[in-house]
Amino acid sequence: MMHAVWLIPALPLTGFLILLATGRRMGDPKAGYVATAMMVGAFVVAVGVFFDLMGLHGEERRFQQDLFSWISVGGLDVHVGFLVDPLSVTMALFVTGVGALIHLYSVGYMHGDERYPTFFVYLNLFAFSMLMLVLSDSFLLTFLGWEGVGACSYFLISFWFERPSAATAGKKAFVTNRVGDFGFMLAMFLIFATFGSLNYVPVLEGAHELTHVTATAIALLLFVGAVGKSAQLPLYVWLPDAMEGPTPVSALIHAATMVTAGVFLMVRVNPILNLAPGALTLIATIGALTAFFAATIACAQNDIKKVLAYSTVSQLGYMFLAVGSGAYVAAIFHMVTHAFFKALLFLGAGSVIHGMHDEQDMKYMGALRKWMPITSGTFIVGWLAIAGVPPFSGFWSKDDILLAAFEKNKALWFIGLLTALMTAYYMSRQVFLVFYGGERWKKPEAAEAHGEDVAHDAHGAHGDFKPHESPPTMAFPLVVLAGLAAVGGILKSPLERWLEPVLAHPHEFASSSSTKLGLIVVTTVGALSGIGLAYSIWLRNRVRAETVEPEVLRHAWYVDALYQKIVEAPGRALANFSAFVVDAKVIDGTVNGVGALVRAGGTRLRTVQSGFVRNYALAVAVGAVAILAYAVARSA
Amino acid sequence: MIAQLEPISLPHVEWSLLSPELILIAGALVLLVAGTFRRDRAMATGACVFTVAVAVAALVASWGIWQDVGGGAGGARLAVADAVVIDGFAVFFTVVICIAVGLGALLAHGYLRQERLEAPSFYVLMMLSGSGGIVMAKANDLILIFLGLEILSIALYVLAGYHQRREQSREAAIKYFVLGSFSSAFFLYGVALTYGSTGSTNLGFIAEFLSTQTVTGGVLLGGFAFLLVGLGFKVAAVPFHMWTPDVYQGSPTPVTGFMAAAAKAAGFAALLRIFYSAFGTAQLDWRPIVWVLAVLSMVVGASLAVVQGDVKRMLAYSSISHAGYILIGLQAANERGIAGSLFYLLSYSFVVVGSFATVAIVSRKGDNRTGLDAYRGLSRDRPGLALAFTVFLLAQAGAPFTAGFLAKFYVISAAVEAHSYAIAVIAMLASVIAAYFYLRLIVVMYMAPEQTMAGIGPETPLGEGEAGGLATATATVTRVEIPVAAAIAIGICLAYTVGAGLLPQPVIDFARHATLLRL
Amino acid sequence: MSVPGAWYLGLAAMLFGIGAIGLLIRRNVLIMFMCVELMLNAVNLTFVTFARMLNDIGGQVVVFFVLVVAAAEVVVGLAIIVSIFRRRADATADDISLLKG
Amino acid sequence: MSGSLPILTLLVLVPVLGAGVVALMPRDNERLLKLVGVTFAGVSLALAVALMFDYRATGTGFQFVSDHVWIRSFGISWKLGVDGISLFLIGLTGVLFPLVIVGPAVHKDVKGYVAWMLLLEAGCMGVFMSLDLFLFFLFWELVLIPMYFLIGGWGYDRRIYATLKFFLYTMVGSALMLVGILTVVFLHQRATGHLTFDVVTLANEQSLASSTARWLFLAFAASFAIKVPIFPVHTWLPDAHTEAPTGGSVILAGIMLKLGTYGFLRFGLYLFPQAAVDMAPLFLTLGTIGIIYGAVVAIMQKDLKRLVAYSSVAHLGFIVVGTFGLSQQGLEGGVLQMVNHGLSTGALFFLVGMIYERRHTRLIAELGGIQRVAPVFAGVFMLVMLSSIGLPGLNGFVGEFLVLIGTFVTHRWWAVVATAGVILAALYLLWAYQRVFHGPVSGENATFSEMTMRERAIMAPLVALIVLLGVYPKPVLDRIAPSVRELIAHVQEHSDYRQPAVAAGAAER
Repeated sequence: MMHAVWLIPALPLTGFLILLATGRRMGDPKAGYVATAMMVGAFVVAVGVFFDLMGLHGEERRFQQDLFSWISVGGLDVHVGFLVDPLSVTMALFVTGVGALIHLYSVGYMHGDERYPTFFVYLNLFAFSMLMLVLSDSFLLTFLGWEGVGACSYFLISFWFERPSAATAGKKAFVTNRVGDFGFMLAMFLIFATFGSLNYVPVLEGAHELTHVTATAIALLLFVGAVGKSAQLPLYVWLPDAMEGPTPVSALIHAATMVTAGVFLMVRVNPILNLAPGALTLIATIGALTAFFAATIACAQNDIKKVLAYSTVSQLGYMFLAVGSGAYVAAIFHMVTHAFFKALLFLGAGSVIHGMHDEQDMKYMGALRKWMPITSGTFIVGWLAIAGVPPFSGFWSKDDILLAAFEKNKALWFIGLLTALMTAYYMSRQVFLVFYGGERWKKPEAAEAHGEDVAHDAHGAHGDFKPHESPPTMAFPLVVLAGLAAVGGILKSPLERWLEPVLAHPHEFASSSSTKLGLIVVTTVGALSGIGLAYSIWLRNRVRAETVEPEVLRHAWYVDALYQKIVEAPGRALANFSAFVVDAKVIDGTVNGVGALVRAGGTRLRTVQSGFVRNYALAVAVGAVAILAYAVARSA
Repeated sequence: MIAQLEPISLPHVEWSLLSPELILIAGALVLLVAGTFRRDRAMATGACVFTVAVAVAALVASWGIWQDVGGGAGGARLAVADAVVIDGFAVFFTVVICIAVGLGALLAHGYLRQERLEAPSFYVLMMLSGSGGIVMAKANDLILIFLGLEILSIALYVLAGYHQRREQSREAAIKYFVLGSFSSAFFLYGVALTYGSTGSTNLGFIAEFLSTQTVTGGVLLGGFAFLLVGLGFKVAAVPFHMWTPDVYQGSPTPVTGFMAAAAKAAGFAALLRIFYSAFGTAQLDWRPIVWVLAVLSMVVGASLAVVQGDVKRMLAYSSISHAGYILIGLQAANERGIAGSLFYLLSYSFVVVGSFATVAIVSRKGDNRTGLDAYRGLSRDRPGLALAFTVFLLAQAGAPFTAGFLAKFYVISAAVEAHSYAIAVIAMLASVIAAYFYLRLIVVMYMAPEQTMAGIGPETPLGEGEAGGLATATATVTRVEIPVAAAIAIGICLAYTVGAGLLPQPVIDFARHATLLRL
Repeated sequence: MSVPGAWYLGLAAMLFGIGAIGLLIRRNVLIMFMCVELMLNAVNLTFVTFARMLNDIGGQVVVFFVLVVAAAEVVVGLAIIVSIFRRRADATADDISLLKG
Repeated sequence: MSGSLPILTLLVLVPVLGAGVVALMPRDNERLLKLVGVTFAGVSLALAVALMFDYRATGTGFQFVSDHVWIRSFGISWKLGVDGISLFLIGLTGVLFPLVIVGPAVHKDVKGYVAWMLLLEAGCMGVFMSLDLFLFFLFWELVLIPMYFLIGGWGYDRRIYATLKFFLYTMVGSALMLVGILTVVFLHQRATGHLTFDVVTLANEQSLASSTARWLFLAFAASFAIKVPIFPVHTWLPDAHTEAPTGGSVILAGIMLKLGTYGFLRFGLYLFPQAAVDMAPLFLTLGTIGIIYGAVVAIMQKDLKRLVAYSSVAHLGFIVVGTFGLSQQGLEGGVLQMVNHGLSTGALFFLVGMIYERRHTRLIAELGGIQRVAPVFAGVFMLVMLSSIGLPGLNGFVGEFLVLIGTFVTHRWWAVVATAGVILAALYLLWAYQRVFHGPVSGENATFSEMTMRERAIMAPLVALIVLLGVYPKPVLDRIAPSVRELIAHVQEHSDYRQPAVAAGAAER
């Protein structure tokens, strides 16, 4: 089975090509099923490869497959090839697994959309790119996937491109990601300049020869790439906007898989990171700050998907906190559990939106558990998981991270803890607003407040309608994911052993078991108090909503406005100045000026040519005298 | 007391070596006489054919002489008591001038008919003028050069004013005459001063004198200066150029074509022979002057051409500019330079005759339509003519695979070989300026058929762009007539322009072997 | 009494200059033309002087050529002048400036 | 085959012959004119393809050389030859010309259009194959003339201004180059005693003093820089590109800009190795400025065609950087990027032309929402655009990446700044795409028709090559490699430059 690893990306690619050619003829829902089948097939192959790899012993768990030479120039030799090791297989498994589920979900969710087949074209292409990213055997091929997922993300965010906001969000995502790619590319250059290769195996095996400075530089540059892709401070701004895309996209790309690519990359290069403690500290700090910062914003969002988006940013921050603390397994572990519960939450949110006829504002929801039992049940599982309530999966993974952070730096740990509290709070707020409380969509003021939307939204969320449960194609993935989110915690120790071969230095928790236990208690208390707080505010209405939703948080600390002011506006001014002053006036003006000068000279000279024959004779005489003068001067 | 007079020994005259100019003169006389008997249409055509035949005969005679002296076969020789030199150089110019005569005659036929000026005297004058040019090329004596110059010029004065009914033609004649005789006086004074300082007007003697004597007094340098003025006038080098635009514009167009080819060639023949050959040892004295003249000619000619709205006048300025390029060959003062100048002159003759042939055709009856406007849409009305004119213009601009390119290439390579980098660069930059007005003319012919020429006319600076507005329909003009003879002339010019561009080696060989007798 | 040759040359040069300046400053075409003749004759004087100084007959022979040429110029020149000023009261050079620029 | 058939000479003569045939045909039957035109261009393409197949991949030096004395007294020969550097540019020329002949709608005088195009093809082929400086210069100048007529005759409103500017600007550069060429030749003659314009001889018998060589290099560089164009002598380009007819823009961007970059490789580095090494920082700087500046200026352009034109300034900057980075990767990437840019920008100009045909405007502000009514059109545009942005898996990336990684090894900081260009490329192209294709569709845009079969047929080969070269560039890179290696060895032999071992690869370590 191991040799079939190429099939894992090839199947979605095939799906992409088939759908590209014939997707429109297949139509709805056949195209969706074809795409899903490809993903399931890829998942099956991935499982097969996984078991093959399991069959090998620890250090031997590595397999390379080389398909063909891609770019081979001088000392640079990059092939299209795969590196199968525990890390890549783990990634492949959950990408194909979660991906297959979300494909399936999309069959139902996208039903009726006029560009239904196109959606699956993009989705399969995305899966292909993501699998190339994780399975590749070189930085450059990873970069291919890295950019590919970025492009697909762009396509899918702006899937409903008629909406200017969607189009803008897509562009923003791509461009912001490119800023990160800048770092990734420079990192590759530096790696090549240092090692003469871009393949993972020689680079990572030779990493120990690196000087401290080079290692730090490479680590930080790669981290810049990761910051872009995984939406960390200060490049996180695209992710909340990315919610303009269809919800399955948010689940697949902007929660479960693509955004975790940065974390994957960091873990992949852990031998280099280990040589750069300064870089690690920075990564941990950025991670922790991002986690906290995003969580504060999530507390005050009303859009059901925006909450999840900020939550994703926040959780990704946790993962980087783990990476920065050297707890790579914890990062991967959290990545996996996060994939389960966040995909679940997004799909649940999608189900809600679907059931509410495209309403996304939580303030106009409520009490949906009565109408959408499967959705609410599974959503609640996801909530408990993300909130870190034992024994759900999120508890275990987050706990590991906080423990690692505690050992790394107490301050970071404290930030993480606060974030955990807030996470529990805002997720509870979401659950309470959506599934509990009163049926606010019925209230007349709701319709009034949203009045203008009704006009151009034919089946808007108002008037005479009842929320409804989603079809089985959507419900099934929810149930599966809920199961995984609930019990994902059991992967903890298998994963640690499994991933050991890819880690240069397995992370050992130094703390005594009593410390560990203490931390667990603190964390759990934090989570529970978060939930309690939310309960008292949003179900008991102890506090007025406005006081806990300050403007500054609603507007996400005005970061977008700030960027607009310090980046976009000056950039625009600079571009305008360059185009219409420097280029048109100065540079081109000089060119045209030369032409005008010749012309002016000609015009001036023309007046000398007066038409009077005596003037002409004068010119002859003057010429003669001049030459004579020269002759005399020369002979003298 | 009656002294015993020694018998006067008449110099031996090698008639065969003088045959081309004798053929021309004889032809002129025959035609003159014949013209007194008949004056009708048939006579006009006959005169044209006769002139072409005479020119061809002179060419054939030149060919015979070339076999004798050119290409190092028999070597150069002196004749007529050393007053005439028969070398490849002389034959080369004989050929150029005979070609100019023949082509000029072809051009003239249709023009004279159209303007109702049909008379054999036109051809007579042309042949006489040509013979004067040949004398200049062959002369080994400054006085002979002066005589040739006058024969050439006096006939041209008349030709310039040949279209008596046209004010411009008369004006051209008088301007040309006054200035021409003025500059001739300078030339003659130069001859006198040279004679005074060297003791002879014979170029061979002068060369010998200069190579043995190192003294270069002010009188001799003054001689240089005035000779340069006289010949500079003839070749239209700045600042002696000011007659050129007026005379070129005012003269009947076939005369302009002939003048641009033959008179320029003859002037350069004398210039090159005097300075390169006779004053060769005094290079250091005259090269800087030629440098200045060349640069001024190229730059002033080109930049004044840019602002012209009249095609004939523009071509006149461009001919000034071309004179500058040919001077580069002299300035380089090496064999490549001389050969380059010769190549340039031969090629330029064809190109310029072709160009003025087109102008003559387009200007229609009355010889008035020479403005840019007259060329609008020519590519549709007369695509063949437009294409030929385009080739001539591109050749003048130095476009590849035309004789014009090789001509420029040749003289500039000579300059580079002589390490005159500055002039080479200036020449190339001036060619860019020059290209502008050739291209502008092409624009008018090809690219702006329906539009007003507001944006292309000389008044708009390059930077402003085109008006682009839809045009008012211009007055419909009848399609131009292309006389057969002119068409033949254009065809010949075109064939040379392209042929020498593609396979230049024979022409280059001709120019290279047209060695100047180094005295 | 003998006059040095250089004096003759100087005189000739002055005559030449006078002719040239005359051409530049006089407006009447006929007079301008006469100035050219003056210049030519100045040259003739130069030739003769040099011929004497060099004791060479050639310079004197030249004078004949020049005279002939001058005569030919006169013939053509007068004809041209007449043709253009036939219908005018005076023969002012500055009246003819149709062609310029 | 190479021995019997003078394939290179044919590559020049076939289009010339075609131009002659077309010129002699009646002007009424437009279909027939195009058919004849495309037949001759097709024959050239077939020859070019045969050439690529016959080319010995591992061979060094020039292949298929045909050498005939032309102008004896100047030592000028009709000498043509190809190596890995020119091979694919010839191929690109072969591919693009048939497309521009049949592709865009020509609204007047099809005969003239086709004839000039064929003549232009001959000129471009000639430039890429000439191994004689004189011949090279002839072709170099020759290409101006057809393009001058194409822009001036079939262009848009400001075509006259644009075409004159294009011609004269380029000519200024050539003017200096001609003097440079002659100086090289005569100095060589002085040193060795024989007069020749043969590039190989001149390159191998280096005889110039270093300061002289520097001046000469600059004289050549002036010409190449304008043609490329390198900042700040680029302003003819937006005008020419914008005002040219679609076919003209495609050729201008696709092929004629490459004449400059090709010139740097073939004549700059080859003839003046030491001078090129000395001047490298200057050109790296200008190239880098071009990358950033072109992109920044492109952002705010209102005219879609102008935007693409400025994108060329940026893209060509990469090629310049690769060339003067003097590394195996950079040079190979530069050569590849020439081909890539020809394909992707050529395709972009085709697409913009199609937009203009439908909407009679190129102003971005007047377009919008087209993706809704013409999804296939939008899809093709997107793919080409992504290639231009440099998305891995498409051709643009391979070249750009090689350029940057190679340059990083040899000239680190320039590469760092140049890399920033990839961010900006995404910005201006995506923003333009958004404004043209995204958003609600209304007004005339709603009637925007989908790509026709003919248009698809034109785009198909370009799209196929864009993908193919992105996924499997190996056959191309393998053929470029020996020539580039040789060129670098040549530079090292005649200068104090040494390529870092990392870039050269293990074989030479």
